Amino acid sequence: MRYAAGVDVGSTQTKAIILDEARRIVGRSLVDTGANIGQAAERAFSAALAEAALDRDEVLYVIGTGYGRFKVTFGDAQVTEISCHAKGAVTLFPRTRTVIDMGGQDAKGIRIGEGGEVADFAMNDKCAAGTGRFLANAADVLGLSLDSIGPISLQGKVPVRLSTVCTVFVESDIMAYLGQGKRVEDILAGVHSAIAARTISLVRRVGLEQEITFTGGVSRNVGMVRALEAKLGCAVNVSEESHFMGALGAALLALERAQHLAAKVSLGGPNATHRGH
Amino acid sequence: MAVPMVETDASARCREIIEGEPFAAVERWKGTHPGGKAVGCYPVYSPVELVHAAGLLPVGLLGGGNRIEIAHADARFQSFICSIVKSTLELGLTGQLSVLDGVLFHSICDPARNLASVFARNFPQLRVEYIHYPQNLASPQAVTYLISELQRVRGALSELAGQPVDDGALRESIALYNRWRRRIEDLYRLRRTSPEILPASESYALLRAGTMLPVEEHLAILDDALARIPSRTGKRQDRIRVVVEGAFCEQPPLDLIAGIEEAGCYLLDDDLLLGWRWFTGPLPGDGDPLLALARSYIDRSVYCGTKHDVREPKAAHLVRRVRELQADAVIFLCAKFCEPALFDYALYRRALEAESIPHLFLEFEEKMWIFDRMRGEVETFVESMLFR
Amino acid sequence: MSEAPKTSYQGRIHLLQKELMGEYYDALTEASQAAAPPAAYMLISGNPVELVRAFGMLPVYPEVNALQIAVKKQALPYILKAEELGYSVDNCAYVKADIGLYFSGRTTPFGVIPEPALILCNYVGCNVYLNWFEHLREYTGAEIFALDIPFVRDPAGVRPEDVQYVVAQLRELIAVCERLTGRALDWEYLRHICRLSARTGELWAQIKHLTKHTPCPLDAYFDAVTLMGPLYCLRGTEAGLRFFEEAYREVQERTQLGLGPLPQERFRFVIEGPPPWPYLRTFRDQFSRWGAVAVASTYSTVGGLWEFGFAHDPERPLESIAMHMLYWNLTNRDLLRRYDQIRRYVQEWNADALVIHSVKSCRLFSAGQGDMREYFSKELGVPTLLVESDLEDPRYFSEAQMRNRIDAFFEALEHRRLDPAGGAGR
Amino acid sequence: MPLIAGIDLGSRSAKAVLLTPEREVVAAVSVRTRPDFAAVAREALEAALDASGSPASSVAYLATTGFGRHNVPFRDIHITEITAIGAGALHLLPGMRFVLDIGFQSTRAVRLNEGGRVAEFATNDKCAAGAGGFLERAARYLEVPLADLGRLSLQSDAPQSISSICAVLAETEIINHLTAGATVANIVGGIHRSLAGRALALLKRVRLAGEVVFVGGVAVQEGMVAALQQTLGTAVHVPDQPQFVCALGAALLGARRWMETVAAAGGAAAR
Repeated sequence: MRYAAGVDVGSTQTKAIILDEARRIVGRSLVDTGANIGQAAERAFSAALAEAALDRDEVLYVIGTGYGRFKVTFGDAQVTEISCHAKGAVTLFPRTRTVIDMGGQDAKGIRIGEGGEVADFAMNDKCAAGTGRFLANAADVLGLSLDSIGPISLQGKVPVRLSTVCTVFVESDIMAYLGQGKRVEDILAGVHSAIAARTISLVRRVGLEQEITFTGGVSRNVGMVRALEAKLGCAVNVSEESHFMGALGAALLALERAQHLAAKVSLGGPNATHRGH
Repeated sequence: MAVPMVETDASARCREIIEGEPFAAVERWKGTHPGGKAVGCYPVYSPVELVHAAGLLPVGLLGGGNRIEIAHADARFQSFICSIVKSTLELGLTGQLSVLDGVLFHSICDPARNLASVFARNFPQLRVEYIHYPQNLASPQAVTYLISELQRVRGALSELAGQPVDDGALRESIALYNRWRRRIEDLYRLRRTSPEILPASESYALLRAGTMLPVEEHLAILDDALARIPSRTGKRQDRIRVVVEGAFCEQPPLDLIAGIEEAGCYLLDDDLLLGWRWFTGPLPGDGDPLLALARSYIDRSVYCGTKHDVREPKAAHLVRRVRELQADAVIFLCAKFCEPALFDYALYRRALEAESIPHLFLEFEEKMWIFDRMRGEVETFVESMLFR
Repeated sequence: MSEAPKTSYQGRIHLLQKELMGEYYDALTEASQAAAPPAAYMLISGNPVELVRAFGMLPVYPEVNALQIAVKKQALPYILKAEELGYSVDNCAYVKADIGLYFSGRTTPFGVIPEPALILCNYVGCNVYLNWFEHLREYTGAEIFALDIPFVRDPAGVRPEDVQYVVAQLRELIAVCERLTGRALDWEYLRHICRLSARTGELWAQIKHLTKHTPCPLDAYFDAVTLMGPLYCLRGTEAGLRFFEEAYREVQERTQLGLGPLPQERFRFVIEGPPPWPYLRTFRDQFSRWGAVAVASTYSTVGGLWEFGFAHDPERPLESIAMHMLYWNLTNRDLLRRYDQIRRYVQEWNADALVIHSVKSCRLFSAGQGDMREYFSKELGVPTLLVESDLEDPRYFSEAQMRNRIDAFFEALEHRRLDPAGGAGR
Repeated sequence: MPLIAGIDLGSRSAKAVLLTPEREVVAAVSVRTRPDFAAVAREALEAALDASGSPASSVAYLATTGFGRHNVPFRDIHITEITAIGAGALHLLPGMRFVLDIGFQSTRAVRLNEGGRVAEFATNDKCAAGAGGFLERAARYLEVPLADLGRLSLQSDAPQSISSICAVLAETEIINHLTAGATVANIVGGIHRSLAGRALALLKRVRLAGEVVFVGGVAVQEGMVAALQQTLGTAVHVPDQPQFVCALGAALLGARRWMETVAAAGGAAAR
């Protein structure tokens, strides 16, 4: 029996997923990344191993992804989360043509080609407007938990208009609206709609072909899902696994690699090509 | 408003025009002028006399204000490009410029120049003309060159209009715009002498509407307003008297202008919509009209962040204006990411400090909705001036 | 992780370039002390350096000074100095570094910059040039000549009126230089200098065409910038010509030997936009790791488009200098002409992809690059990557963010190679 | 005894200060801000009254400042933060000319004239990576209590530079430093250094010359004070409870107005 794993080291959380040959999830874990990233990767992987009741050497191939991917020192290769999210999304929703990924630091749009490969992608530029951080800050100012703002935003009747999508200055906008006595749900509706608009115009750079799958931490925010759907005029796929998508994609790629290697096919890529130097 | 006053019909109408549907006034004009064509004038300066003489309607192409949501244009221009470039493109990408038949751009800054190309590529049905005004105004060759450039533009406009633009028609248009600019100057003079009865936000609305209306129609509105406003009364408040500088291209929201006034300022003068009141005196009505336009551009036009005249530094102009108007301070109202304005600020600031003229720097974006932060800064500035 | 390959190419030209640029800055330092020969501040985009040299004046390029400071990772203090003076974080950082330098005694680790005798603002495309030299004039009090170059705005190209206008201004400039230097223009010497420039440009053009070979003999971006120093600072001199004869010999030799800058050339890309000088090495390595080589770059044509047929004409010096500034450089051409130039590169230089390096400082380059991306990726189906940082300001370079995008881009290209089924977008 | 109240309604907390007509502080309290500024102001005021054991009726004059200053219907006057900060700082440290205020989301540099009036000011209109909110988020990433940041950075031997203009990208930088294995102390040290650098830039805009009074919530962090001393190359004075200086200034200016007008007019009407 062969196993492969993916470890996604994000800025706030680290996730690990272990798959068996039949691409079934046999182990999974989620830990806070914290200050020691190397350890976080280690902790997450061990936890997943424990859940799968496996020994390390039973896992033939491990791929690290996310910002801390190079800290997955026990891994066999590193792959960017763009490739991993695409892989994960296409596997869960085979008819996916566009992936919208919203994480803490980055927002991404990915176009999926016929072969299920990444045909094109666009990420937020230097300006971090429209990333998950924007929502976190909004929640902060209002003294609400990040999980609660999505549902609350759905109560909004007259969304306010923000004059900025700047993650930093949204705070003063919100304060000003509070000063004007606007209702919190209307402010949050405005926040979600502004970010949805910003994200869609980002994704439009690679096209908005359906089906559209929404991944990343923010996809757990029902307010954002609705705001995106409202502006797109179509439903988006969201999976329970959505915020494990990076780890899942990495694990799937790892499984393919393991099978390739077993079949003695070399895949290239900087890490693969130069392993063992 | 700081001073409760009945808004004149003229002012109310102008406010409608600028706060209503974009280009609704142009649609109306086209309705009454079958086959009539409209030409968008991107800031700062366009030779409106040429456009008018060709029988075309010159229209201010001044961005999307704060009612438009950017959904396409920020995929074409990055986050560090000013708002007016993106909102103007957004208007085009969302079909809201279909009312225009041509657009005039000129060499004001690098983003605007590239915007002209992006327009040409994305809107083939639009006639896009890019004008290069001379930047070596000290050279005796500048006039000759500018005449040839205006001649080229005249050719393009007559092609668009389907009729030649003869000197006679051009002289008439020049005379008409001479009258119009005189009325605008009257409006500013009234505001300077009696700011308590004519708020800057109202005079701005009156001027701004002119970028959407045929000049003949707008002249009537100005005449009406200038006849009524002086009869108003209002208490002159204890405010500081300021000159506003830096908003010659992207335009601040009306409420921001009002907000600055309400924070305790009388805005004696500004450079809003500067390109529409470009010449410092009337253009000669006789002789070669292109020569008149060219000479006036080179020797009798306002100083501006997009016009570089080595014969006299801009800062000296600004200081002189502050002195002439006996203003207490200068408020820099620069559009975010507007390189010409941001560069000028460094030189202006240096000159003002040498003259110990107080100044406040503010950055705005046309798309702003709430101004609490800026208003707080203006209030503090006013407090620091009133109780020094 | 395993160590990735880095460029192996350190040729004679790299050494010779260091030597020549060293000599150039020594000359500037001497001039700053002796207050002679008179220094003329000029801008890189198509410029009349031939004319300036004919008067024995020393060309000084604030852009080159600014980028040298950035390469040495010393730009930030100067930028902050300028921001203290009232410049915005959103102003071009080349200008800020240069003005910060001016107010810090004009002393750099590589030499002292002389005060200008003439501020020659050759307004070729970039509007910031006008502000920049306007400000330098204010600070230095030196004489300014605003050489106005009409932008290429007519689909048909340059207009006769434009050429007449520029030539007439050049004659005015000659009078100014004669007054400043106290010597009359030696037309024969000017023709001689134009001959040197013509030959230099020809060799540079030939090198640009050698990069069509596979493997590409030198990186047309990261190595080309090495050649650009002499191209600007020494064009019109014997030393400059000798350098390019040497360079051409070396590159041609490498072409015949089938040598490239990397052990293995796996991807060929065209790159648009100036480099991130403070992180040049880091940026290069992020491509080298993937065996990616730049085969053509728009940045290497800001100073002139010799590879598409321009050469100075000794018989018509003023007219050809005018045409160089008006038409035969990247910056005075409209964006759509740049699209065409890039399309030619992709096709004739046989590239796999386009990389757009969008720098905040230079809006001339970056404004509208999103539309460029749209055009190449959607209309032409050329895989296109747009990344952002800056050419001077280290505060805009995020290594992890940059690497993330570059890795993802090449992962996708690789995947498409392995899996032709997913050939979409090629 | 009549009391003069100053309330600073900030983006994170509301602070209330109660003064006697002799400018004596009888209470200084802080409560967390909630969307309803008027309610928060009332809450802060009542807490202050409890703390001083005085009845609500004793409040003779109320001056508000801070973000929500306009939203307190029962105020007598509203004053902008910068004017209030100047008055408060000068009262605590007479003769000072330069005040630096680092609050949760904004940083301000103020130059005062002899009379203690604001002569010139500058705010961080561009970069919130220069304000306290950034420190709070950084502390979260680094898994250290906000209160410990100050001490931590004192232990840094090789501060890591945080140079990004944008607060969000600056956070990414922190993560990268962690990825690169930098110690938490050195990262915090770097953050304080970069904040000090941004503060210096602001102070230069108001032509810094002389010693500086450092107020606002962030001023309680020793490490920040040390970094400032080093970067500014001048003495940096931190008054007790620096986070209350803005509210105090409002109360002081309120007291002045109360003396001049209300008192003159025969005392405050019953509230």
